[in-house]
Amino acid sequence: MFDQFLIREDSLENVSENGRVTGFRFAVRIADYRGCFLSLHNGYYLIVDGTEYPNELQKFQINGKEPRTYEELKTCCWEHWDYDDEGYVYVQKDGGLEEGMHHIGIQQSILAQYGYMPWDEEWVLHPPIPGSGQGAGKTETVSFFDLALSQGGNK
Amino acid sequence: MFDQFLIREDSLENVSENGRVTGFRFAVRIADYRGCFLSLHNGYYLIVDGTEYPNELQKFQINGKEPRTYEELKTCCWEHWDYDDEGYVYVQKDGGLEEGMHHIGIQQSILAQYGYMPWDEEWVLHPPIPGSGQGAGKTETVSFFDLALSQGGNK
Amino acid sequence: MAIKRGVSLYSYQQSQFFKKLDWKAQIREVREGLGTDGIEIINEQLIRHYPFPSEEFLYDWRSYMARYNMQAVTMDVYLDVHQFRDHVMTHREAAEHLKNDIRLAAKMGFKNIRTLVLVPIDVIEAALPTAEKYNVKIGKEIHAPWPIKPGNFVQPKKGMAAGINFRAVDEIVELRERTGSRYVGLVPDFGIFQHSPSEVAVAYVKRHAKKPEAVDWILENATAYGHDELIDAVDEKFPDHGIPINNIDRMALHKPCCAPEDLIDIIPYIVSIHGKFYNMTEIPGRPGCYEDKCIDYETPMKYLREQGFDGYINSEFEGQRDQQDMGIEGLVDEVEQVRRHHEMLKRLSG
Amino acid sequence: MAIKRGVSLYSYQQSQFFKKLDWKAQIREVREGLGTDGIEIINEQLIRHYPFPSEEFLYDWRSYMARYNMQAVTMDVYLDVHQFRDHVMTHREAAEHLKNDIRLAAKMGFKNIRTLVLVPIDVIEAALPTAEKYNVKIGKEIHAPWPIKPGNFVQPKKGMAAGINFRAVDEIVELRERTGSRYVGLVPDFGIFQHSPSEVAVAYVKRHAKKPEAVDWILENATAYGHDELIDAVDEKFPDHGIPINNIDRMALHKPCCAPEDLIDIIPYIVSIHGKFYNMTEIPGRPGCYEDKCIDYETPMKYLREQGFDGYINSEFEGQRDQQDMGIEGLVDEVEQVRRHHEMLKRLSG
Ligand SMILES: [Mn+2]
Ligand SMILES: [Mn+2]
Repeated sequence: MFDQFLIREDSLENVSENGRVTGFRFAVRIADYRGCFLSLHNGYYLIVDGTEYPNELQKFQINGKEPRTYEELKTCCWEHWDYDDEGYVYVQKDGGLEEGMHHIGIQQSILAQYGYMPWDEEWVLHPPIPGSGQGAGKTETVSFFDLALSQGGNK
Repeated sequence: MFDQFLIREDSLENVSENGRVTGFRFAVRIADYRGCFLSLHNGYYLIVDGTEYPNELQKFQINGKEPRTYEELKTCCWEHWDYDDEGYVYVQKDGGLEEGMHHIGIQQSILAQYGYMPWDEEWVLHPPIPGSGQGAGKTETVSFFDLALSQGGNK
Repeated sequence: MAIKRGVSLYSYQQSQFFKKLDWKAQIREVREGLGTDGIEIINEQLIRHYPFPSEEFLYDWRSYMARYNMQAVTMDVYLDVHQFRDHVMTHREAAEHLKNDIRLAAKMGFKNIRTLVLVPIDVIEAALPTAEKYNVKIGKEIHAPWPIKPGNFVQPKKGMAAGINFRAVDEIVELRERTGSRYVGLVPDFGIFQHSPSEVAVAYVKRHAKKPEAVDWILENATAYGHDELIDAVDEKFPDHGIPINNIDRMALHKPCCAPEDLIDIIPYIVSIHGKFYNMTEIPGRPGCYEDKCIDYETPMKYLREQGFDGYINSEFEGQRDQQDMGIEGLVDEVEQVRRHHEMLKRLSG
Repeated sequence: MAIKRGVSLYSYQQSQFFKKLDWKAQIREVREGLGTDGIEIINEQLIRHYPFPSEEFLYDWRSYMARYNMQAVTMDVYLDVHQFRDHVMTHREAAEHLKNDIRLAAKMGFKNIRTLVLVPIDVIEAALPTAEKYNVKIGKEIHAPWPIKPGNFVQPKKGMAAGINFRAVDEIVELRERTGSRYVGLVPDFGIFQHSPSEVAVAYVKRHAKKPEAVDWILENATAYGHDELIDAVDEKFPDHGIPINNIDRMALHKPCCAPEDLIDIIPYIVSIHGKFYNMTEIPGRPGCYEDKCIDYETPMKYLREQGFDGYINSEFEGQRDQQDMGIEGLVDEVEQVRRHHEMLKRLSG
């Protein structure tokens, strides 16, 4: 659900630290109808212009805090991503993205459930890898976007 | 109790205001097992290299707020110094401390009680002076530390 | 005393997502657009900073509900067993979660909470004293494909259906009888009377199928197979079909999981009802009258009327999700869909 | 029904100070290291931002206790009469403080609070309706040197002992009888059966005495003097000895302030018990069996068993304080001490 609206289309931009472009970011909404505890946010399958960016290269920003890794989010058991709110996915990429259009495929992983299921213990030990089919919440497929870099293009 | 661990040993440092060294500070824990209302914190008997620094020259920093005088703390009846937390004692001394080792004697004064006692009214009018023997909470004696100034030494 | 009408604000999820209607506008629509007062909410969806809303939010909610003279009927609560990530939530932790939701519901003036059908009965029992204390009833949802009367249902082993406990309804009735408590009951969802896939679901699954003919085959042949066998048959006939199990399940639906008359025995236990629907269309030859072609409302509503049920049926529109892949212009109008649903509810309640 | 075992997390104060064990690790130790479920806490020590914890803290506490299936037995509350600094807290203010602690205890699931022995009886009476409403019992600690049965005790005029009201226990029993309330009772502390100074206390006081021979003199001659007379005698014999009064008191201890059989009459009033101890050492000739040489547990435990006491005894380890002057290496292992204490409790409960 909301697959086509998961990324805000004018939000893709490069990110600098200490004057050096270190990656890019874009704004996302939760593809569910209720929001989630942050601990349940398990990352994104993310492919940009044919290159996959695994969760280790991502951070997630929400609730006015600094971007956090998914390992950090795992421990945020009492903090909520409210349904109304936009978050930012930060992606590490030296030099960032080039100016112009980019083809982005994305699938959100939220370990939301409606109760106990047979795979519960397995998910504690081995959480699903985003894009593998499991733990995709209400986004059943990878959604694709063609987005223009709005600022900070790497020439 | 905890007398030997009252001051964090690597915490002694000079303090500057507007580029001028105006004193020094060090980090302390509460020498009790439960923390206290801030209003009950009645200062420190403090002797550094043979010089006593009375409460009027001290401020206390806790709970992420600016350093406060003990007169200010007296009115903080609902704010708590949690047992787990470190505070900073700020001491006014033009030019701060010299580089190298310093001999510090300290006794914490916390007007904690377990109920009504014969001296209650007296303490309202004339609170014990730290180091005088009364109102020392669970630190029965003056504890001594030999600490190196960790930064900002006055040459 | 008659059947009462309300809306689960779940129905306006898309309008909320696109910031067309916030919760206050949604409540106004129920009062002014539908002329009724029943409100059901999804706790997480509406409560800012759930599960720790500010006093200001809670007051604002009560005050706004009072302004429009609304009834806080039912709050829907969830059970995310992976909240702590380092272990699967124990049943005792789940009970603490439920108790917290009960206290929150009470603060917001709700008479009932709806728990999910997958919540174990011992979790509900552990929270029952809190429900009594705070005067909030716990209603367990009867959600398709759970039956009211299990009869000779076969336990599926694949997909969501593998988690089904077919004795869910009996367990609630037993708990109620054993404890004598009036604070535990049921929330039937009209989805249990769905007899065929909704046209919007069929269109969605076809749009996304690599082999749309596989969808047609399922629609034509589902009656001939059991749950797990059908999945195997599709895999065999259409290798690499790529249709997710839950969409196979949706297309395979060919008979309701409950008979309308099954409602009769459980009416005393009903806390409130979900009026699930997917697509309200005008009834041919009856201008201004609407129906959902895949769900039987007429017969169950007849039994509810005859038996004097006077609780709330709260609209639960779910058809938007199958129409969000067609761009902004293809989005369905939730407000209009719920208005049509209330035309039908009003007509069938009288 | 048997005597139940628990731990006051007071016992792990040093581990908390050095950030070796936070409250969650302490609770896990009670469940996994001791195999039991009773938890007692010091309100200020554990509750972040006492007396105004966040909803998140409270929920986290309840949920974590549920995870390990623990019982919140007793919350220890205090009375700092100088909190307002511009006046000594009135009894009415003290009652408001107590009521606030009662509400906090209820939110955290505690069945009881422990008030200090110095809390006036009218303060407790004023808070009693709140205790009833929130279903939390108020237990007044019987702490050495307070006697259960005052007999012909002489009121000391010096040191902490000057604040003693020897009628504390009688007042509680009277309040209970007068009001008929079951929400007020007693929390005896096994310190009342201490018959001699703990070896760790003696060692500490000697290490810090200018004249260690003064300590030896007290140990040998305390029996011959009354409380105030002894202090005068020490001052006279060892001028400038510099031993604080409270350490003279500790060294002078030579008989318990209560007889074990005094417990029998008050068993119906016991809310929970403090298992105070200072130093558990192996009993000579009985490997794996431990005792505290300065406190009689055997006889009082026998009476508790015989009388069918089935409440909690919560370990209250206090020996760490006398061993913190010997550097990081000299710190005692609180976890091990409490485990030894539970070996004893288990053995003497059976
Ligand atoms: Mn429903
Ligand atoms: Mn005690």
